[in-house]
Amino acid sequence: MPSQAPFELHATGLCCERDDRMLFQNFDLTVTTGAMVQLAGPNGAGKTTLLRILAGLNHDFDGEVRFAGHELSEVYSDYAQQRLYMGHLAAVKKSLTALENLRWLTAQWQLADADLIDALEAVELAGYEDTPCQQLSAGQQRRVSLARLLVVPTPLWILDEPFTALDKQGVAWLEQRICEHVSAGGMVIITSHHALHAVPGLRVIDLDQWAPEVCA
Amino acid sequence: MPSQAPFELHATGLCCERDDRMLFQNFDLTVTTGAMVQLAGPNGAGKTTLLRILAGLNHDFDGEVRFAGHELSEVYSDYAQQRLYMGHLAAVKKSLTALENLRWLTAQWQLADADLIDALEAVELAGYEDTPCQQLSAGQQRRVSLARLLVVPTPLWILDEPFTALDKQGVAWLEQRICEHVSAGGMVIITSHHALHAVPGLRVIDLDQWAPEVCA
Amino acid sequence: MSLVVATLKRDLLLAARNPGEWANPLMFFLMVAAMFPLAVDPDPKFLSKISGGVIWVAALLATLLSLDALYKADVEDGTLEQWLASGESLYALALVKALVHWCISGLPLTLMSPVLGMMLSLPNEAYWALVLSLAVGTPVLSLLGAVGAALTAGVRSGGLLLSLLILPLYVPVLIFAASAVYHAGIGMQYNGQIGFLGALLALAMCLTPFASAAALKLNLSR
Amino acid sequence: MSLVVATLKRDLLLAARNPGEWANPLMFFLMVAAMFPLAVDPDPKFLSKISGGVIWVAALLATLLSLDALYKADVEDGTLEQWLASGESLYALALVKALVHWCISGLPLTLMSPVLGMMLSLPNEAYWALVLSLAVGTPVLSLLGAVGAALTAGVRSGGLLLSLLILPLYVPVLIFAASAVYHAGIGMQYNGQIGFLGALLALAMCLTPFASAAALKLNLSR
Amino acid sequence: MEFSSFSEFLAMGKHGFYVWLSYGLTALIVAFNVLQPWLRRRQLIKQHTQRLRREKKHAPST
Amino acid sequence: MWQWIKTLYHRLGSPKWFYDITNRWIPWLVAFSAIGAAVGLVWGLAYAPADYQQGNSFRIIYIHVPAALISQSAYLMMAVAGAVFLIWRMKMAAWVARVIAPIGASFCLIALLTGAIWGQPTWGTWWVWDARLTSMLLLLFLFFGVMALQQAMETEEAGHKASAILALVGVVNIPIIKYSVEWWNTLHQPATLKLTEKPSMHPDMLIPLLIMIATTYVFFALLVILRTRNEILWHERKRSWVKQLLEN
Ligand code: HEM
Ligand SMILES: Nc1ncnc2c1ncn2[C@@H]1O[C@H](COP(=O)(O)OP(=O)(O)OP(=O)(O)O)[C@@H](O)[C@H]1O
Ligand SMILES: Nc1ncnc2c1ncn2[C@@H]1O[C@H](COP(=O)(O)OP(=O)(O)OP(=O)(O)O)[C@@H](O)[C@H]1O
Ligand SMILES: [Mg+2]
Ligand SMILES: [Mg+2]
Repeated sequence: MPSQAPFELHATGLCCERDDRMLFQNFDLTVTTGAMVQLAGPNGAGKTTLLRILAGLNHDFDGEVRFAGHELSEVYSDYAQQRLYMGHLAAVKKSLTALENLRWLTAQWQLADADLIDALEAVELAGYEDTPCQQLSAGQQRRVSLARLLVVPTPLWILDEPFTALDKQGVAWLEQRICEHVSAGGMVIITSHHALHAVPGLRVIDLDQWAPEVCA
Repeated sequence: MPSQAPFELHATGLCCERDDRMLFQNFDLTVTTGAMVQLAGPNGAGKTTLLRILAGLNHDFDGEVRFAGHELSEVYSDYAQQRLYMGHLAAVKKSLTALENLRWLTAQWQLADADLIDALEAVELAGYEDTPCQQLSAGQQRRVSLARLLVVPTPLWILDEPFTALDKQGVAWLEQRICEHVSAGGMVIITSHHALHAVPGLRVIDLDQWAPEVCA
Repeated sequence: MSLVVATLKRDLLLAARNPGEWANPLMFFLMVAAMFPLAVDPDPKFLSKISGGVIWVAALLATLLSLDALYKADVEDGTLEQWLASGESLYALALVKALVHWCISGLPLTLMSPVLGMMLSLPNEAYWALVLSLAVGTPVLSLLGAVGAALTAGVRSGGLLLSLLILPLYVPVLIFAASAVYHAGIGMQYNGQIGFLGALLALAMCLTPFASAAALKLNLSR
Repeated sequence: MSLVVATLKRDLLLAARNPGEWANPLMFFLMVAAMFPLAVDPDPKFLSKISGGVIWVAALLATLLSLDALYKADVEDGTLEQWLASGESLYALALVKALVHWCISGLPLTLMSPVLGMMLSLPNEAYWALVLSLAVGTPVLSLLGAVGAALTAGVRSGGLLLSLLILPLYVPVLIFAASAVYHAGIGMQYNGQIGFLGALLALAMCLTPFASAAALKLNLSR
Repeated sequence: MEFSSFSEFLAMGKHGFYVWLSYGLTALIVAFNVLQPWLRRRQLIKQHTQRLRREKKHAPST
Repeated sequence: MWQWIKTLYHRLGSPKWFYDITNRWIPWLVAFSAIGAAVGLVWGLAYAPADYQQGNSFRIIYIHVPAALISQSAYLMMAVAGAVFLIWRMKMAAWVARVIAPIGASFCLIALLTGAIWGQPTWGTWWVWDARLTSMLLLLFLFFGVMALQQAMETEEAGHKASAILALVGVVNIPIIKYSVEWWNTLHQPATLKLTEKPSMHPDMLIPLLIMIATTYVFFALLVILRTRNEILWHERKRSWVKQLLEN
């Protein structure tokens, strides 16, 4: 899991405007080994937007994001190998089975089927490997996508509302998995409306504090 | 607002099965003047399903629902004049303005435009009458749909998750509107994951208590 | 009843706000008809023999493609549910929707068809028959098609499925309309064909809204 | 690279699970082609003159209609976002998607075309030219169409808009392919046309994936 | 009997190809229609019995 | 009489009754189909005299005509079953309707293929746009449409209802299609290629044809029953009688 050079992501002076409204301004963030960041703020504050900027998926901003000292766009394919991005959408195809979906979701890392089956088991989908996902409930479909967190060897996880549709047990499991990852030297950036009580070393960043004064 | 005969809705012995799973069984409910009922239960418990049955929109159940002593389907158009149904979906067209949308939503009752404009004002959409709804935020779009509650003269309201997308002020306004309606002799059946603290005379029905024993 | 009128108004207003709704079928109509001379033979004599049929096939396809969206938006944003909740008859709704669809697809096509006739060297005698057959025939297409649209309103990639369901049902209209235009072109009577199209229209007006209403109910009482 | 292969596999698997994806275009192809004799003239002599063109127009429309769904599901369920997040080149994705699209639309159409040729009395000499022109020409349609699909992936009623964008680009393919079939039918050489189609294919393979990739990026960095 | 030998029967007086092709295709389609329900039935029964066995195994634990 | 209809209705609506009774019918249906096919085919292929015009190619008639007839009846039956389901909500009817579609389509395909093959020696072409041929092709499309719609709907129940509605719309249209196609054909094209001018058939030709027609109907019933039984097994899998049945 550890990469050769120490992992380092620096964002400096990020500004983003949407529909004539400034979402955040001069936003700075540094993510290094063991960092655990939660972005907070009301609906529409710009959490998803910021997360996508940090993941290198959104280029519509001012300021800069550097990975290992380089502009993100220059080293994007390296960066993509080292971070996992999970958005609002699960990228699960309804007519494929749980295993087939997981296989595609982790294709980049070329993992063995046995590992994938173990991962499915760990998210309580044992026995559902060959069930088409349309027969799974919303929470179970999310779990297929979350099973990646067990097998993909990336140090940085960027998770947008990962607790969506999970029941209490699922939430507890995910929080624990995040703790493990961080204490093993991994990094997590997360948005959630849910308070992460069980996670030590958590840094909560309220996006509203980075928003410029609102003119009435 | 009061109808000639006293309003009476009786549901007896409702059973509903979905995908081989019994949602509720032998469910009974009587709604008369001043009733205020909240249906509770976890995701997938069958709240929406039950609400649609009571609204006469779903016919796929056992048991019977009677309005003023008659089978619902026999007196459906009378019933439809006396109850307002608001589902998950707001029935708001993005390219029409707030006023045009409200006009269609209340077309059945043929109200004057002046009343509609007042209603829009009351839901804090003053000045947005002629704005196409795609330029409104999600919460504002819901408000267009909710403005009906101020002008439509039906004694019974059936509301499915009406607090969705509303901010705190909006929630408070809606709770108060519900209280007023009930104390004026109206009736409300509602589902919400949100606790309705400010509403007197509230009856909460937990659907799980009507679900049959689960066989493992 | 007031809801019926309100819906009619609203749907026309929607079409006015989204010009693509009526402009796209028109463009498609033009382009399909324009592709033909390219694919077959641009000789005017030859074209004049097939122009009536080609224009009708193009009109049919254009109608078909615009049908897919007929009920989809209404199902997705809850409009249809509100209609059902209003206690108003679904028959009336189905009729209104088909009417609006015709106004924004069949009617412009009909008005546009003489231009296409010119492009495809339609015989002079056949223009009137072309316009008349389109005026009587395209409402049948809208009505029949609306049934298919109602049936596939809840289906994901409904477009092609809709074509599969509806095309065989369109055959009688196509045959009679094309034959009317052809006969007009060679100077023969075509009253019989137009009469038949009229009969089809009457039949479709009476029956198809029932089928549409049933299909809509099915899509809604899920 | 492994993601490219995985995507290829997955999309083919999806097509296998949803037979409608490849069966519907095929049915549409059959039906459009079957409508022409009904609308124009069923006389075999006459049909044999237009059959090549008609089959090509039908193939073109069938391809066009099936394009609408190419990226839509992927955008909606987040698959495309994951692709972008993987750092894999979008060029490869665009190529794979076009390839899969051809496998489930163009290829079956090509294989089916002799049957249609029979039904439309295609001259015996033209069968080979028909199959060859479809085999070389339909991939171009898929590649070009994929650009349009990528552009309209985020648009609501994209179907007709897509047609408008793409049909003009399809014209050269249509002209050369139809002319190849026609010339074969009257016993002439058609190497030139097929050669030109081949050149178009090479060009499209190199260039269109760039355009698709750019369009996808635009749709995604919202 | 119309034919004096078996080979004549097969030849069908020059039309053998057409006759046997139609009969052959028909046989294929009919065979598919017979096999489909038969295979499906076997599959269903297998599934059912598996499920019943599973349920029995779980029964004592609940 | 009324009482009798009512009990029949209730019984037909009961999957268990249907399953049990067809259990007893199947051997008879199989026997009838086998014997009928053996007699009809041997008679038709080997003993019937050759046609004075078409020679031996006419022997295709023994599958072509029964298949053409049954596929049209099948569509009608499917629509009727669909209507029964829509009106009385009888589940069995929905299953029967669903099951008929692929079988009907198969026979339709057989009629088309054999017709096309027959056309080659008699007309010198595989296909002409003759009225009967065209309407048969459209019937095939209608079958496919019903099947595709059934498959596309999200829930099975919705699929049943949707395809029943479509089948009913199709039934109203079939006579219109047929009539218009015939009319169109006579207008455009003098009927040079008649399917057959019906001279009084030699009894040695006619009797095997009648046998084959009867056999095809029985065979069709057999196929419908077999598939319906599978539907029953699937839908009633949680009922105790199915469990009992499987445990033995
Ligand atoms: C693809 C081509 C063909 C199709 C789709 C087709 C279709 C049909 C249909 C639908 C019928 C049933 C008519 C009824 O309802 O009674 C029929 C009957 C018949 N067909 Fe064909 N046919 C085709 C080709 C042929 C050919 C080439 C011949 C022989 C020359 C032929 C000979 C007959 C005969 C003898 C009958 C029964 C007599 C009658 O009812 O008129 N068919 N065909
Ligand atoms: N494609 C877009 N075009 C224009 N504005 C957009 C777009 N997407 C989002 N916005 C606007 O940007 C703002 C921030 O959106 P974002 O999705 O980042 O919010 P969020 O903090 O993630 O909210 P939530 O808690 O609802 O997820 C919102 O005001 C929204 O209206
Ligand atoms: N169209 C449908 N077909 C089959 N099953 C359905 C359908 N709609 C809902 N269900 C099932 O019925 C159950 C109850 O759904 P319902 O929408 O009534 O839940 P709910 O209590 O409203 O949940 P929520 O809190 O998420 O709104 C769920 O288990 C769901 O899977
Ligand atoms: Mg967000
Ligand atoms: Mg609900």
